[in-house]
Amino acid sequence: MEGTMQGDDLAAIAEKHQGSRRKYCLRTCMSAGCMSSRADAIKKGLDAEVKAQGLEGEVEVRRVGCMGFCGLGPLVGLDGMKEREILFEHVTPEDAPAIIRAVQAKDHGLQVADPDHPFFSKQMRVVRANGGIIDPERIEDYVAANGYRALYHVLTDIRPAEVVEEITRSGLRGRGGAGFPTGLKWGTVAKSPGARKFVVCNGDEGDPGAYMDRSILESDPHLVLEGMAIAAYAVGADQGFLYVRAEYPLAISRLQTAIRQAKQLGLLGGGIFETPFTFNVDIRIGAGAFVCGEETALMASVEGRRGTPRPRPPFPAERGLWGCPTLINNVETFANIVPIINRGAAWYAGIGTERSKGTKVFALTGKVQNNGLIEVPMGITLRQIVEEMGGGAIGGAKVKAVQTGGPSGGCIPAEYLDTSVDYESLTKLGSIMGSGGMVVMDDSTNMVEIARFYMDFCRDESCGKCIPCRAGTVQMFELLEKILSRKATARDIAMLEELCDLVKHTSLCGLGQTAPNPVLSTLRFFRNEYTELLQPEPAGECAASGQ
Amino acid sequence: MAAKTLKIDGRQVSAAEDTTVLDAAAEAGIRIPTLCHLEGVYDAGACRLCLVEVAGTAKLLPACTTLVAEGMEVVTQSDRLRRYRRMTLELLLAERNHVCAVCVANGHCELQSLASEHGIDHVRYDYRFPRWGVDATHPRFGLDHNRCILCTRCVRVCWHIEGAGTKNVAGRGAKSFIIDDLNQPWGDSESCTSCGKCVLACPTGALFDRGSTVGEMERDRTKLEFIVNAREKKQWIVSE
Amino acid sequence: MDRLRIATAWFGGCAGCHMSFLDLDEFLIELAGKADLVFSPVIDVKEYPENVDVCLVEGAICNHDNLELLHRIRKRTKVLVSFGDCAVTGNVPAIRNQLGPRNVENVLQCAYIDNAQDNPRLPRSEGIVPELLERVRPVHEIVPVEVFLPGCPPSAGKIKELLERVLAGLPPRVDGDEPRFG
Amino acid sequence: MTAHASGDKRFKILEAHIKKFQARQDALIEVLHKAQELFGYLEDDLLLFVAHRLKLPPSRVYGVATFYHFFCLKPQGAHTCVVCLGTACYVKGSAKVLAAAEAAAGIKSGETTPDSQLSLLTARCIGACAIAPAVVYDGQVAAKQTPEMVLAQLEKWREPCKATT
Repeated sequence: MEGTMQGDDLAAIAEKHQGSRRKYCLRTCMSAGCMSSRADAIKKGLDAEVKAQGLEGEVEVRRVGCMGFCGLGPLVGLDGMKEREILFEHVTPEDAPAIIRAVQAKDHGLQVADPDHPFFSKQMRVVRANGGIIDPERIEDYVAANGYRALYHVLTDIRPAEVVEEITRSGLRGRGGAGFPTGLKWGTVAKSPGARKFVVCNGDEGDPGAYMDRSILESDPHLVLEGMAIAAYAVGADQGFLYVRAEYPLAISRLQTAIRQAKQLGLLGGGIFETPFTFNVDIRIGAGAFVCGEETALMASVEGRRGTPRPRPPFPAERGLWGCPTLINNVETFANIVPIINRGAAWYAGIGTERSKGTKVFALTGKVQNNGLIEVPMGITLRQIVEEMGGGAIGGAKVKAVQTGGPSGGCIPAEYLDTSVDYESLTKLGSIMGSGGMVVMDDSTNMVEIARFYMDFCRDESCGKCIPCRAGTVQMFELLEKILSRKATARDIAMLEELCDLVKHTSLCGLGQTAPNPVLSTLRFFRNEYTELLQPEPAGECAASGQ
Repeated sequence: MAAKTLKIDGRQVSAAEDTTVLDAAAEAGIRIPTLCHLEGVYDAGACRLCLVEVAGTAKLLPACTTLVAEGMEVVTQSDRLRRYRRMTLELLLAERNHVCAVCVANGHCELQSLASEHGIDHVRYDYRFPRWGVDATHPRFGLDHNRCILCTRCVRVCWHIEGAGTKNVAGRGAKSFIIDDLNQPWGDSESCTSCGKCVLACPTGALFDRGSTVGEMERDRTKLEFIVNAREKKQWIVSE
Repeated sequence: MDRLRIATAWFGGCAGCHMSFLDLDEFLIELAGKADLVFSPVIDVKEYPENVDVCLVEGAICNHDNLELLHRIRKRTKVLVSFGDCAVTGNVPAIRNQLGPRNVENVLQCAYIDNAQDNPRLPRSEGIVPELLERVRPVHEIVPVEVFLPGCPPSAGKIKELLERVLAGLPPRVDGDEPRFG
Repeated sequence: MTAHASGDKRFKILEAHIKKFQARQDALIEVLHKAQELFGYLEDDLLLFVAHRLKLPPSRVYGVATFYHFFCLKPQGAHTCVVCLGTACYVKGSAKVLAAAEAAAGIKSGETTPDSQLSLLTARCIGACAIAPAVVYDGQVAAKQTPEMVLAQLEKWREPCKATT
């Protein structure tokens, strides 16, 4: 049964929920990363220990989403202590008694993370504000954290055009990689005529080395749902689709829970907050195709077809799902909507750089000391991220390059670490912001091998529709193999560059158009690693080959 | 319907507003090379041979799916476009096993003719020599995957003209291939009506009438246009 | 002017390109007046000579003998012409490449065992029958090539056009028609 | 009417799932997910069943089933070992982990052992980058894997079946 909801009801839920809080709270990370290290057993152990000690009235053991510092996982946070929160790292189920001792302010002897570490202190948590704090499987937790207030405010106080205007003013740009201005996109969909309109959340986080969207969906699913609902109101849509990769089963199950709970409370469905606004969301599960991150391919997949892209224009904003105007935004983009509505466009536009506003979540991984998810204001330098927050390369090695943007991005060499992290600066270096993967490579990394790794990926993930991408990536991969096996000559490098040019400029969709980037960027910054592997040209009396 | 005036290769052209650049150019006698385009079925924009330069647009646009616009300036021939087209054709020639000398379509093959037109006298890329089979189970037609360029013309005519939906693309990337029904022998297909439109649509020797030998596979493409005009416009136009 | 030194070589191919060469008819007489044919399957010369001006190479490179001779030709020839589809694309001889890795093993198995009508046996005569290469290759994948003359076979007219240009001391190439495979 | 001539109850469950989507053709991928969950893999008969129920041409169903890597048309082994080859895992040595698994199992990734005990697979990125290299054993993600650890797991799977034979 679906309930009806008013603004006061939200407050009541929040109040009631606050009332049920205990003095101490043990937040147990139950995101995919920590779950792999038996986080569920840890929670069970804590529950049992609390019970055994008769502390149910004082201690709440809460399942929470990702706390970010995944490299130190499993993590358990302890709130309610006199001083500040304690964050236990590398927790095992056997640590439960020791953790309870810590609650009792006794000696616990466990490893504790330093909350003043730059990994935490340099973060600015806007999108991930609730991550690691609330229970993602309880809507009351989200409501108590001011959830669904923005939707209420929008539905009852603001006209759709004003919502679009607010998002435009905030300067938010698409977090999926390309950085298209979100407000402009919303405006186009809002203005496109159509009997029906759709909102699609792109959760097909396919870049290898990236898991920001997974983390957001697992840690704060309602934030994304609320953002989608606000978008739907702004553009005039009544149906949303959340496209999530099958590789993220936990995210899928939490979203299912979230949708069910939101429907029960009347926060999704018909007549939300007793307004005429109706919005339903269906989950569509991807099935393992990187190309489905491209919006036209994603639409084909939502429609149950082979996920092949089609030429744009027409853009989805004009003709999308089933020919109707369709708004497609990435998970993180939708997750930014609620904070913008709650705190205002001006506040948001005050964060970041001139043209890149707000924060960005990155998955800092690879050969870096501190692995994990970070949310930082745009304009921070790569050096601050990699060296200060990340603690530099593992084991005293030197950082050689930072890869951003996955298979569509490039490798930025260490000498450019002072580059500001914003859309334009990264593009200038032949990389892209991308969805937020940031893989650190140390001096033991062979950059030609990295180029081959990405080309192998693109070759495998090419949908096969257009010739340059389908056949070009195969030939580029073969050339890279030839170079790595020391059989190539300078002419092969020339052929490789020529193919990069072709595939970049003639492929049908973004996958092909960006597939050469890892090769181009490694050729640009690490060319010597290629040339070292070359053979002399084969001798011929008449060396000039006819072309 | 409003007419749009545009320039194609420096020539003033006017065309109805929902005309594609490809059609507008053809109307003006300017030929843009194509492979996946086929009169009568919707365009896929997949072969990328008809890419043209449009002033004010950084990206190259496929002429087959780009609509004319007022004041548009289109360039269909440039050194860059010619180079790209040549490379694209070379990639196709290297992708599967195109042995023109022993092909039923020798002399009537669009890939062969385009390669010739673009001055391709050798292929610089590594020939892939993949192993693909031949389906000769249908009593009247054959499908040689070695000669297939995945233009999907056969799939589109099967779905959109005949309506049978027998053919489709399976797999993905370089491993994509044309199937009948559940990837079963064509001869066992329950949905195939044996209408032969796919054979008429094929630009190469991949689909052929059984019994044809080298160079014998000529196709009368006007038949497809005839059927489409008859079905959609109720006009029975017999070409002279 | 010195007489031109012309050669032709025959690798993995059907000799059809050489037939087309012989189709030059009376131009052959004109050619004989201005050039020497210093190496060719149609004359009895065992060793590829030095200082060859033009060599028409027919056929794909299929075995170690082909490979060795091709390298010698390249060293001793100014203008190497990849002559006909087999030389240019691999054509029919290269169809065996589809048999994949362990190609030689597979192709011999296929030809001499699986499809043998009687007495299935692998041929073995070391030092007499040259070893097959793992992969049949077009000429330009192995050595640089100056002129490509595709066709199966290239027409006598095209061969004539090329040789006329060479005889006239012009840069070797074929203008005339567009090149065509098949 | 029974869902399927075989009388296999799983078809009935699948049919109920199809009804949940009102047999909408755009639900094809969801239906295939369910079918694979129920049957383990998608054999021709099953694909045909789906095609008929959604009133789609079989070529469409087959085209979709083979486009997405998640769907498998061949039976999988009793155990599955998925080595993540995402970038973070790759730079931390997942290729070595995979090589060790391949050598130990005597199969290549994407294959199943002849005794149908083990399927070895790779993933493009499972989003467990901070605990790279990650391997998924029968659906459970394992962190920071080494060749030794993957070998130990494969050995563990092998033991009970040794015991029964």
